[in-house]
Amino acid sequence: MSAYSATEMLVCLAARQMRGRTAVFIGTGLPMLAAALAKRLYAPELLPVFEFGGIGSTLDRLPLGVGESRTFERAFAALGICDVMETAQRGLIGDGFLGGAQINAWGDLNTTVIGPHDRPKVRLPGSGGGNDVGSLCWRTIILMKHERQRFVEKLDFLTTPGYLGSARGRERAGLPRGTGPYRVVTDLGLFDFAPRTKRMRLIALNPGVKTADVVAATGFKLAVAPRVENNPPPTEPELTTLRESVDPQRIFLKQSA
Amino acid sequence: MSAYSATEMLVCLAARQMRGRTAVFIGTGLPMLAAALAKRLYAPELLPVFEFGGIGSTLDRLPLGVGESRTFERAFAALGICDVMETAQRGLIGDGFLGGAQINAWGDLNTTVIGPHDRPKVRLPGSGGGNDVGSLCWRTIILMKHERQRFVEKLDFLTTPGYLGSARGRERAGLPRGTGPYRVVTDLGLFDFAPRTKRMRLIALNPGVKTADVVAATGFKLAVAPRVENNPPPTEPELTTLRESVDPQRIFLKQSA
Amino acid sequence: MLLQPPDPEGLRAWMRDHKDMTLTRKVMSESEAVRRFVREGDYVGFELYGTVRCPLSVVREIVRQGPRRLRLLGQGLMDVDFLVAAGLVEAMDITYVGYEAYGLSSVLRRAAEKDGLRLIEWSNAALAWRMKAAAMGLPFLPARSMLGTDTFKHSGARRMKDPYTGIELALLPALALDCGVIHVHRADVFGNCQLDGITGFALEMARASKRLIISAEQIIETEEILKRPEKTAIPFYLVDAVVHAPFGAHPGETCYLYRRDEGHISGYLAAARSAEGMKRYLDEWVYGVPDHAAYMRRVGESDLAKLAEEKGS
Amino acid sequence: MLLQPPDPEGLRAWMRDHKDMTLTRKVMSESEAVRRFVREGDYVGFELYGTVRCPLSVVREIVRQGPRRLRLLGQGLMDVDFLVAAGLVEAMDITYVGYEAYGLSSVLRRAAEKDGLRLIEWSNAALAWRMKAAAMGLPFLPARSMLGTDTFKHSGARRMKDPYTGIELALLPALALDCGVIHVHRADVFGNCQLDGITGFALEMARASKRLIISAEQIIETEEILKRPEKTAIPFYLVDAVVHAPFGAHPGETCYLYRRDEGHISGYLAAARSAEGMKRYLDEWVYGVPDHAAYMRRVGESDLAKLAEEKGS
Repeated sequence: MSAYSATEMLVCLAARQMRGRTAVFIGTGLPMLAAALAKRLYAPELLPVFEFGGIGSTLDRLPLGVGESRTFERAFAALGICDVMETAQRGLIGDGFLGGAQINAWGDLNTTVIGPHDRPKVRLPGSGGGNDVGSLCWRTIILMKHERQRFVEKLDFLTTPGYLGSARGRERAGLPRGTGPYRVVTDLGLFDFAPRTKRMRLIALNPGVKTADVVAATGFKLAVAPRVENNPPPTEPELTTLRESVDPQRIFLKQSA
Repeated sequence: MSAYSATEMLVCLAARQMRGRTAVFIGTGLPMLAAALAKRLYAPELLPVFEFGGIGSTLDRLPLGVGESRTFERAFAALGICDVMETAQRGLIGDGFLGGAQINAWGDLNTTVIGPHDRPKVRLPGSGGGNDVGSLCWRTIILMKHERQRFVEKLDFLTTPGYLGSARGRERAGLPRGTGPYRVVTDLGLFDFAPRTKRMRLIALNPGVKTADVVAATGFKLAVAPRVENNPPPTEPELTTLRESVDPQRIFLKQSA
Repeated sequence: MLLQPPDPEGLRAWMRDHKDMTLTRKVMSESEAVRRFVREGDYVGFELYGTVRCPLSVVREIVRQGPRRLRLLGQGLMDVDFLVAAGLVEAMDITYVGYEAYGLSSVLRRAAEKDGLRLIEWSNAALAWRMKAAAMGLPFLPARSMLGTDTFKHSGARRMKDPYTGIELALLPALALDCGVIHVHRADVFGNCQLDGITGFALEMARASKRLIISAEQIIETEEILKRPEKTAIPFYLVDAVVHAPFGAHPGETCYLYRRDEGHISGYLAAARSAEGMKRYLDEWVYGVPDHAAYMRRVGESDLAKLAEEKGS
Repeated sequence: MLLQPPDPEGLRAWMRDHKDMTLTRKVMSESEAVRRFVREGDYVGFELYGTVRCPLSVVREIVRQGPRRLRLLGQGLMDVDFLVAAGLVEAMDITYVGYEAYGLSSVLRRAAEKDGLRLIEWSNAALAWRMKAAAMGLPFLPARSMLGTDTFKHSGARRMKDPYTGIELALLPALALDCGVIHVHRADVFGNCQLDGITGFALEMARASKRLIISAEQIIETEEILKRPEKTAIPFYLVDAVVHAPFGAHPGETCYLYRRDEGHISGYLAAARSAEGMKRYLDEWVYGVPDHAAYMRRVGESDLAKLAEEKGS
């Protein structure tokens, strides 16, 4: 087994969560890698959807942005943002990828500010399509670097809805029925949301990681599934595909998770 | 001066009401003739707009329907119905043409039923784009055959808004500000709407027609302007253009007004 | 009062459970398409309308198979006439059923005046916006049309005051069709569609249809789609069936391909004036031909060729 | 709280009084276009965004002319950075300002963290739908996004319960821009525009802009427009100015024509890390060139040719 980075582990683990026969809403960065890897190895029929209108790109070449020409390279359709977002609102987009600077126990995300909104310590980019993906896709897969200051009890700003702080939070807010975060994928492990509470729950550990490590790196009280699985490390085919085919210039791979 | 038909008089009179520097929403039938005639003689810069998406057809050849290829022949754009209707709703369409089986003193129109709605004596086509044109264009020009059973005190069905039965009817209903019927053009004369009451008012007579004739052919109490003009008969250029260039096959011209 | 009440949550679940997001060959005969995707009691609609790029070959097949109690989007001419005259229509959201330059629909008149066909009234924009609302995944769209009229009273629209400006608005309930049928210039076997000329309400109907039958003048290679993805008006995942139907809009026109058949239309209108004439027309041109290929043979190859030749005239 | 409150009646009157429905030549220099159509205090926006088909040559001219107190549609990268760094922006409806794969915007960070730039938060769909609402002539559009979040609380959106289904909705106020700027592949002298590839939010912004500047890679004959009217994405009557701007999106890409200039972008991002670096960049690439022609010369003909050559790579 080759040595691999935390980012590579994260991307491989994310790729393994993807279903083939669905449309997936892809944001910038690691989700692109995960989708491209999944499309090559696990889910060839995956339909990549980019928010500014690209439908069904081959992902043969990695786009650097969600509106670039590579997002509709050899694609079935080049539409616009309203059509794509309305397609999601109408229920046609199965999976969406999300990430953020902070996450809470309900999978709510912050990509807006660290510190107060009117005079932030760090101004982040803002929602972008994040809030829409988190509101409208059937299920979301959240990619995060696992650190205590990112897995927080209370978000500085709730940009994008997870389960909105309670089991019935989405319902109360009026978000589409039956939607919400499905998995959180981190460099430490894999998480789902407990059916009754909708709180994040450890279900599998990455190689070499212990439950106590995860708990220590989490700023809220983390639930642990009755049985915690072990995620296999990146396989040779995964690493080779990722490094040689998906991101040969290491544009995303060289970034930290 | 050649002999001319009532329909020809009507079309020429309608064409003379059109402004050049505006978009005009054109329905099927005589409005197409009037618009084509106006574009050739009086308003070359008129922009013909058809409800299913044709923008800026030359009207060199007469369309038989509002969605036909001739509605976007050598046109600037071929869009869809939503774009056209939203363009009108946004305030870009100056003039619209309307017609109907019945009209009342406020220029409200019926194109739905004669008799009760649930068991009509005559079932007419329905609103089509009529209600939208009457609601959304800045001003409408109404073409009617002038008969007592068509100019009625009470419509069997109010399909399309004129001034909605009172001076403030449109405002109360919430229709866009500053809109409403501008002229009624008939085989007997030309009518406007009195500024204060918004009731129909005779402003000009067609050749050979007397005010008493118009009053007799009108089923509601018709106002008469302080000074009633005389509409000149169709001119030679009008008739020649109409017969030889606009509708050489007499598809519309052979119909009654 | 609504023939098809809005249900965005139900539509979301339908889309999730029934729309195939992967590439599947969907080319089939009109007979198979109608058998599989048009059912008794359905709410159906056609695009564009009667004499213009209208999927009349599929309409004729629906008449032959005869699913009953249909509810209909009432924007049309022969398309509506055929189904109404065949006794398949229970009620209709009507905006315009008539022959434009050629006057009223005799079939509609008989159905409304004698048989009491149930008709709900809308403006043309309202019906298009209702489909657009469904296409957007919304329960309604606001509009500034329809207000203050009997058209509004006989529709199922509501009113509201805009909270931002105080403007009065009509609220048009979203309309999702059980089955929509759209005629296009070109489609690939998966259902990626290209359209030329005006789009009418094709984009909205395609997105507002639970089941969608595409009738295409030409089946093209997917490679052609991939070369010009901006030309795809209807992406494959919206489509359930692709029917190859050259001259599928006859006796109407398909822009840039063939003009309308004035002789046939005049003959039809004369026949439709009486119930007996209408029956004879349907017997000859619909029931009397097994499929669209036979229909085209009955029209005659040379006559069709002439319509294609005269497309620009 | 809204930076640009909805006003459908005001927009209607504006459209009636200012939009020219007749054919008028509108080709002009970027300098004339900006002088005539971008004013102090305006609400402005650009399409698509920063590195993708973005009218950056017009943005640079705005920076040079320097109209103050602009309010901005906050979907962007360099487009937003340039104006903010030049001190021209008073407040912004923000959805996303950042460099995607390349991280945060240093300019935005300084403006928000040090200078207290006023930011109103929206989702990406919400901003597009707000323009769509204005384009439709409506005061708002309902949506099922934004609900339950701080994004909603820090926006100017409201809520309502759908009267048909009881579903809770966000009401997004219509957003009409004082001036929109859109980069397209081709336009004729009257402003009829053709676009290739994805349409982003070009159709919505074109229709939601009181004044509209088009920046076009190529000026084509009107005859080309008339041949394919279905290719017209933006009809002439929406347009106030047409600026001929080959490589107008540099250092970003315009699909099918040229790829983004990675070297230039990296250099820019490094410079932008400090206020001083940013000032130097603007001095060199914006203030230091009189117009787009001079900008292109500074980039270098052979470098631009290379970007065009490598468009597919």
